[in-house]
Amino acid sequence: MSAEAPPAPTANPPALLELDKVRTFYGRIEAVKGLSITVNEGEIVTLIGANGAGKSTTLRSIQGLTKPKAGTIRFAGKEIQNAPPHQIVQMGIAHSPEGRRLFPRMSVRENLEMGAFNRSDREGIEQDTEHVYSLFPRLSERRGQQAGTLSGGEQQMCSIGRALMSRPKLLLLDEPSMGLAPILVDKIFEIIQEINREGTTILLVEQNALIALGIASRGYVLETGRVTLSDRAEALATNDEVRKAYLGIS
Amino acid sequence: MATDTHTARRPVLAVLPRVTGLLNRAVTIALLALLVFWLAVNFVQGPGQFGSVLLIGFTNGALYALIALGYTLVYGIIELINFAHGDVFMWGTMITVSIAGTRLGLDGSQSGIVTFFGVLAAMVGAMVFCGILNPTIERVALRRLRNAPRLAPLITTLGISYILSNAAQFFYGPNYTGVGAILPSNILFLDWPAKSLIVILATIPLLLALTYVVRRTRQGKAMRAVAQDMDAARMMGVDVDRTISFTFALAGILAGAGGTLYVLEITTTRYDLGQIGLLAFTAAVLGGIGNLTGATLGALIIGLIQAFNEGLSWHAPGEQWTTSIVFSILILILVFRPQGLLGQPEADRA
Amino acid sequence: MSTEAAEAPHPGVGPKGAAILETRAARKEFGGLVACSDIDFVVPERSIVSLIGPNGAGKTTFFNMLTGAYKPTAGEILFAGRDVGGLPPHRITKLGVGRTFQNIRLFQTMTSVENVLVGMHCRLKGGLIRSILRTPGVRREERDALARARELLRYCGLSERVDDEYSMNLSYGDQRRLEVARALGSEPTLLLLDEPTAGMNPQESADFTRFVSQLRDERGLTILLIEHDMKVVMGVSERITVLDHGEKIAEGSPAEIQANDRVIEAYLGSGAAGSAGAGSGATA
Amino acid sequence: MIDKLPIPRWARRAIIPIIIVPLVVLYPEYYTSLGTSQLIPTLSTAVTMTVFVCMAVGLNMVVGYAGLLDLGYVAFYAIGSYVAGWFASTQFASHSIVFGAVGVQSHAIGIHISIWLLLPVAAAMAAAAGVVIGLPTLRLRGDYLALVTLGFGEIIPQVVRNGDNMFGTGFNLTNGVAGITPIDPMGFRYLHGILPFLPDNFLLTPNLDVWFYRVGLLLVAITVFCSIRLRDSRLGRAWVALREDEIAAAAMGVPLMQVKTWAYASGAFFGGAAGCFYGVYQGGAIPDNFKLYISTLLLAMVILGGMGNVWGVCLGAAVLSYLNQQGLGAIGNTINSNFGTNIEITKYEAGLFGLLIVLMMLFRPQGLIPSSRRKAEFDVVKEEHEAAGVVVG
Repeated sequence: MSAEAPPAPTANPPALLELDKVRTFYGRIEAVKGLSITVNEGEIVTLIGANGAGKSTTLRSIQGLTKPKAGTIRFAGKEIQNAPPHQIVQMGIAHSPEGRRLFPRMSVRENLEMGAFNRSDREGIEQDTEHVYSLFPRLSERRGQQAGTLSGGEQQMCSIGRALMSRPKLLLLDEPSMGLAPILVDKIFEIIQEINREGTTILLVEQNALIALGIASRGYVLETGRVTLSDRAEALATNDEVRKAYLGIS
Repeated sequence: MATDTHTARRPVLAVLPRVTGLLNRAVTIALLALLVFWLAVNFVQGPGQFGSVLLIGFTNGALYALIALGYTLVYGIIELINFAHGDVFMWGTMITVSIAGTRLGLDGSQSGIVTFFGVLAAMVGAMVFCGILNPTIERVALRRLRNAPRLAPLITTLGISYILSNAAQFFYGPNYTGVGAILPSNILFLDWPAKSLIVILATIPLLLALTYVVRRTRQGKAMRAVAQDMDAARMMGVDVDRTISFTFALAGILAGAGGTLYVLEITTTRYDLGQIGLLAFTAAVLGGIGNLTGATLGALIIGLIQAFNEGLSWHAPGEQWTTSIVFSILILILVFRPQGLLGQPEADRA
Repeated sequence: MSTEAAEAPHPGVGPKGAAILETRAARKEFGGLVACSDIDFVVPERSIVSLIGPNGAGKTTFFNMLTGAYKPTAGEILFAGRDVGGLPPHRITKLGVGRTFQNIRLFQTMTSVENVLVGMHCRLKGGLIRSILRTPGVRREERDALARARELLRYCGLSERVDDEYSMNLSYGDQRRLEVARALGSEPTLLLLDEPTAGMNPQESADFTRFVSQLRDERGLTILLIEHDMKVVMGVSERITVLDHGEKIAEGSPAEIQANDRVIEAYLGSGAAGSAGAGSGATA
Repeated sequence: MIDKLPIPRWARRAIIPIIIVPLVVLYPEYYTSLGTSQLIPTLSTAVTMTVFVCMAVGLNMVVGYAGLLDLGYVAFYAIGSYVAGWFASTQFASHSIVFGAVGVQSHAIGIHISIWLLLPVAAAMAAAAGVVIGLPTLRLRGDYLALVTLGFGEIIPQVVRNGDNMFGTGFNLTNGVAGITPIDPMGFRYLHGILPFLPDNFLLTPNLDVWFYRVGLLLVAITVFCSIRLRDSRLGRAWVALREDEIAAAAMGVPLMQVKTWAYASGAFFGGAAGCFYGVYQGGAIPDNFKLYISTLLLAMVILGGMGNVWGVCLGAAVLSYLNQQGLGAIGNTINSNFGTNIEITKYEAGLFGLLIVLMMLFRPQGLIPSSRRKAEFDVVKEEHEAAGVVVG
């Protein structure tokens, strides 16, 4: 295992994000069925579960892209379940979605600028752009290239970098390892940890439960829209059922 | 051709695309040569006439461009053919008639300054009216259908087109209405109609302003982002609804300006003028729909085709064939370049 | 190919080991961008071959050339000894190449059975006039096709419950299975699977790996798959080809690939297949 | 309600046809007893309705089944009418060919072929035109395709309008703006010989309309039958697959070009037959009838009725063609006479028609009777839409 030991949870950290009995529909299907989770300031929390368990829908609900039918979502003390996505971004939540969703006909640089869409402090934006380039030197080399022509790994970097450009308090990461070469997966997760060390709270959805539990402090196991297990990451990683169902170890 | 190396293996199949390819090229060259020859003969027979026809072509092209850009802007952002756009333009002409003709009584007899500001007022009026009308249509009738299958909003715009033209018939009557010759028709010693020049000159700053808005401003950036990936734009904090409204407003403003210029050039209008939108839409597709430069280029080409066809005297088919010729050329071009002249090839979807 | 060779498992076109698919210097450029650079590649009859490589390495482009979605810029693609480069997709399908897609592309508002029936399109003959008249021939053909479609759905592990369900309402795993059933509908001799286990949990991936072997063993199919899950790749493939930046950088047995320095450097990483490949624990 | 009753499935499905079919077929027998209100469709309106139902069901094959937007369907209507015009009138006066036409002198000038033979000819010619339209557009996708069909829908009427002097050769193909009129009668006179109980005045309007109505219904029945058979065939499945995902369909072995061409051809076939019949009923092929308006009207019928669902499309076409032909005017007159107002409703016809379309799309975008496929699609869309919190209105 290349991942480091997870940071111990602090004594009584303030909750940055709280979902309380959130129910969200996707089409006619109830994708999230009364979900309650908490993310504390400074943590990396991961949601693991099979495809269709409602992980991505949860992230979309938090960002206001798919409005929950019931329940509350509280971010930094404010209820946000009814706020439009652009306000939620302004409050400090950024999203690196599944499938990256870059703007394919914009350059890397323009994509990063889009991440800072709601900011007007030029210097700060410039600084953050440089910071993203220092996190991902590859992006720096490709800054003028159209995002649609980047390789998968570079796109993932660009997507995470773009999300960082709004200076979020909370970063939602959806499947950052999907479709990446094993060698890149390690690298991306190292950078995720670095971003976290710099003070950004992270809610991570990941298919690759092993590596996700490796860097997270706590984790929730989702099954068909419900939390079935929640614990510290190490505890989940050694839980027999989790090992069998999500880690492929029997 | 990529198939060259295959010749030995499957001679017939491999040669076929080569032959059709050559044939295509030969036909294209022959057609172009014929066109050039036809234009040359016309030029030699009457250089003066040819010149004025050319100017009319550019003027038509400029007018079509203003309308075509509206189609292309809206299509670019929500992939919708807005059939009501031609009627929004028609309302631009009506408002111009109301302001410049009825209210201000401009008829060309006023002094240059009065005319200038009068025309300016009419233009601003038409731009404001259409700039409000168009996003209102979007808000009332199209927003609800944002995620519906594509034909639903399309058919809605058809319905709105009927409503708009019927409303114009109600307010302005079933017959042609119009203004006098507000703009002078000659400049000094030149034989060329000055008003056509003015129309072209007035179009240029509008196009430059549009380019600036789309390329440089924050709203323009939001427009491009929404066009490329609506959901991702939302995640970046773009207010998508507002951006779409803004795009409709831009399209409306251009249509309003086009309406004024049209009235100045042609001097008459009627409730069913919206049908001209068909030609403008064709221009947008010809240039590659969604592409602003393409729409302008397509509009110029169609404007010129129309002018040549209707204005030249040596073997020109004449006005009654314009639609057929324009559409035939469009079909020919699309067969060879399915994405339009400047359009991007269909993105790799596999 | 006989169109009625449905019942028995495919006898295969030649003896095991002969190349069913071969590319010679296959190349694809988009504008100036070289997506696949002169790839030589052989898939022996009734084998299971994997294509791996980082995202954007040209794997899917390569697939699209094989299936006719793209026309190669240069080079040859030989399927069963015949050059198929640049043939339209439906012709290649009819010759016996079936495929699934990376991000599931089912016909969403068609039922499972209908999806498979569309897969059978090129093996059925009912034309316009005869369909309107519904001649006894057409009637019989449709009845047989329906029975065969249900059979294929069962074979791929879908329960009768989903037969008349719109594919959009199926669970993710079932949709993946349905895609395979639909591809089998065209009676392929070569099946191309594009990241078939993406989005599956380890359990499902393991099941799927077994299913792939079963397809080869029971139906005599040749299988070429693109896959990221090293556990699946190493577990099922007889040969592996590695692409990077549109070029073939390695080729060989799973063991050879795992030990290949260039592959480790470009793709697997120093932890090799053990550490990072989706959930593939050391027990693999 | 009906779902709850203990009636077998087939019987439930049969109930509606059992009620509706006799109502429709026997309409000429009882419509006079419905009263004298202007709102009751006249037989002439009813004939028009059958024509539009035919065309809409034809268009539905292209748009509803195969998902190819066709904005120029009027071209096929025009072709059908002109086939009747060319081969059953005095248009080509230099010839004298009479074949099976009833009620035409055997040495009459012009070409006179029995309308009954011309119906399939017109249909076939329209289908051929459908292939011609389809061919250059096969590489195009979506809206580009729509534009090309729109182009053909504009070109063909313009050609017939200018066709009295083709390219300055003096050859009169279409008789220009005046159109070709009159067209030979349908030949119902022949019935008199074989059905002796018919009264002598059965060929006078409106009695004649009864027979046109019956033929119209026959055409509808054939069109609907073929449409349903095709929908449930191998080709029909390929159309839906094409509509859903072209690339996947091609990869599954569906030959895109061929299947698209068949869609255009089959749709055009019925448009041509209906056009021929309508030309005969109206007694002429007149260029002014072939406007973009007709194409959009037909498209609206398909979409309002419920794209992809034959019965929905029939209903949509019946309702809209009734409103277009008689209903709107009649409603206006009724309002005027009851409330003493003086609204010239025909002046607002287009606007009201537009309003109807917009309201319908806003409140029932899936159509009056949606097909189950559409319904599934729309259900998802609606839910997502509500979930996305889009403000309605």
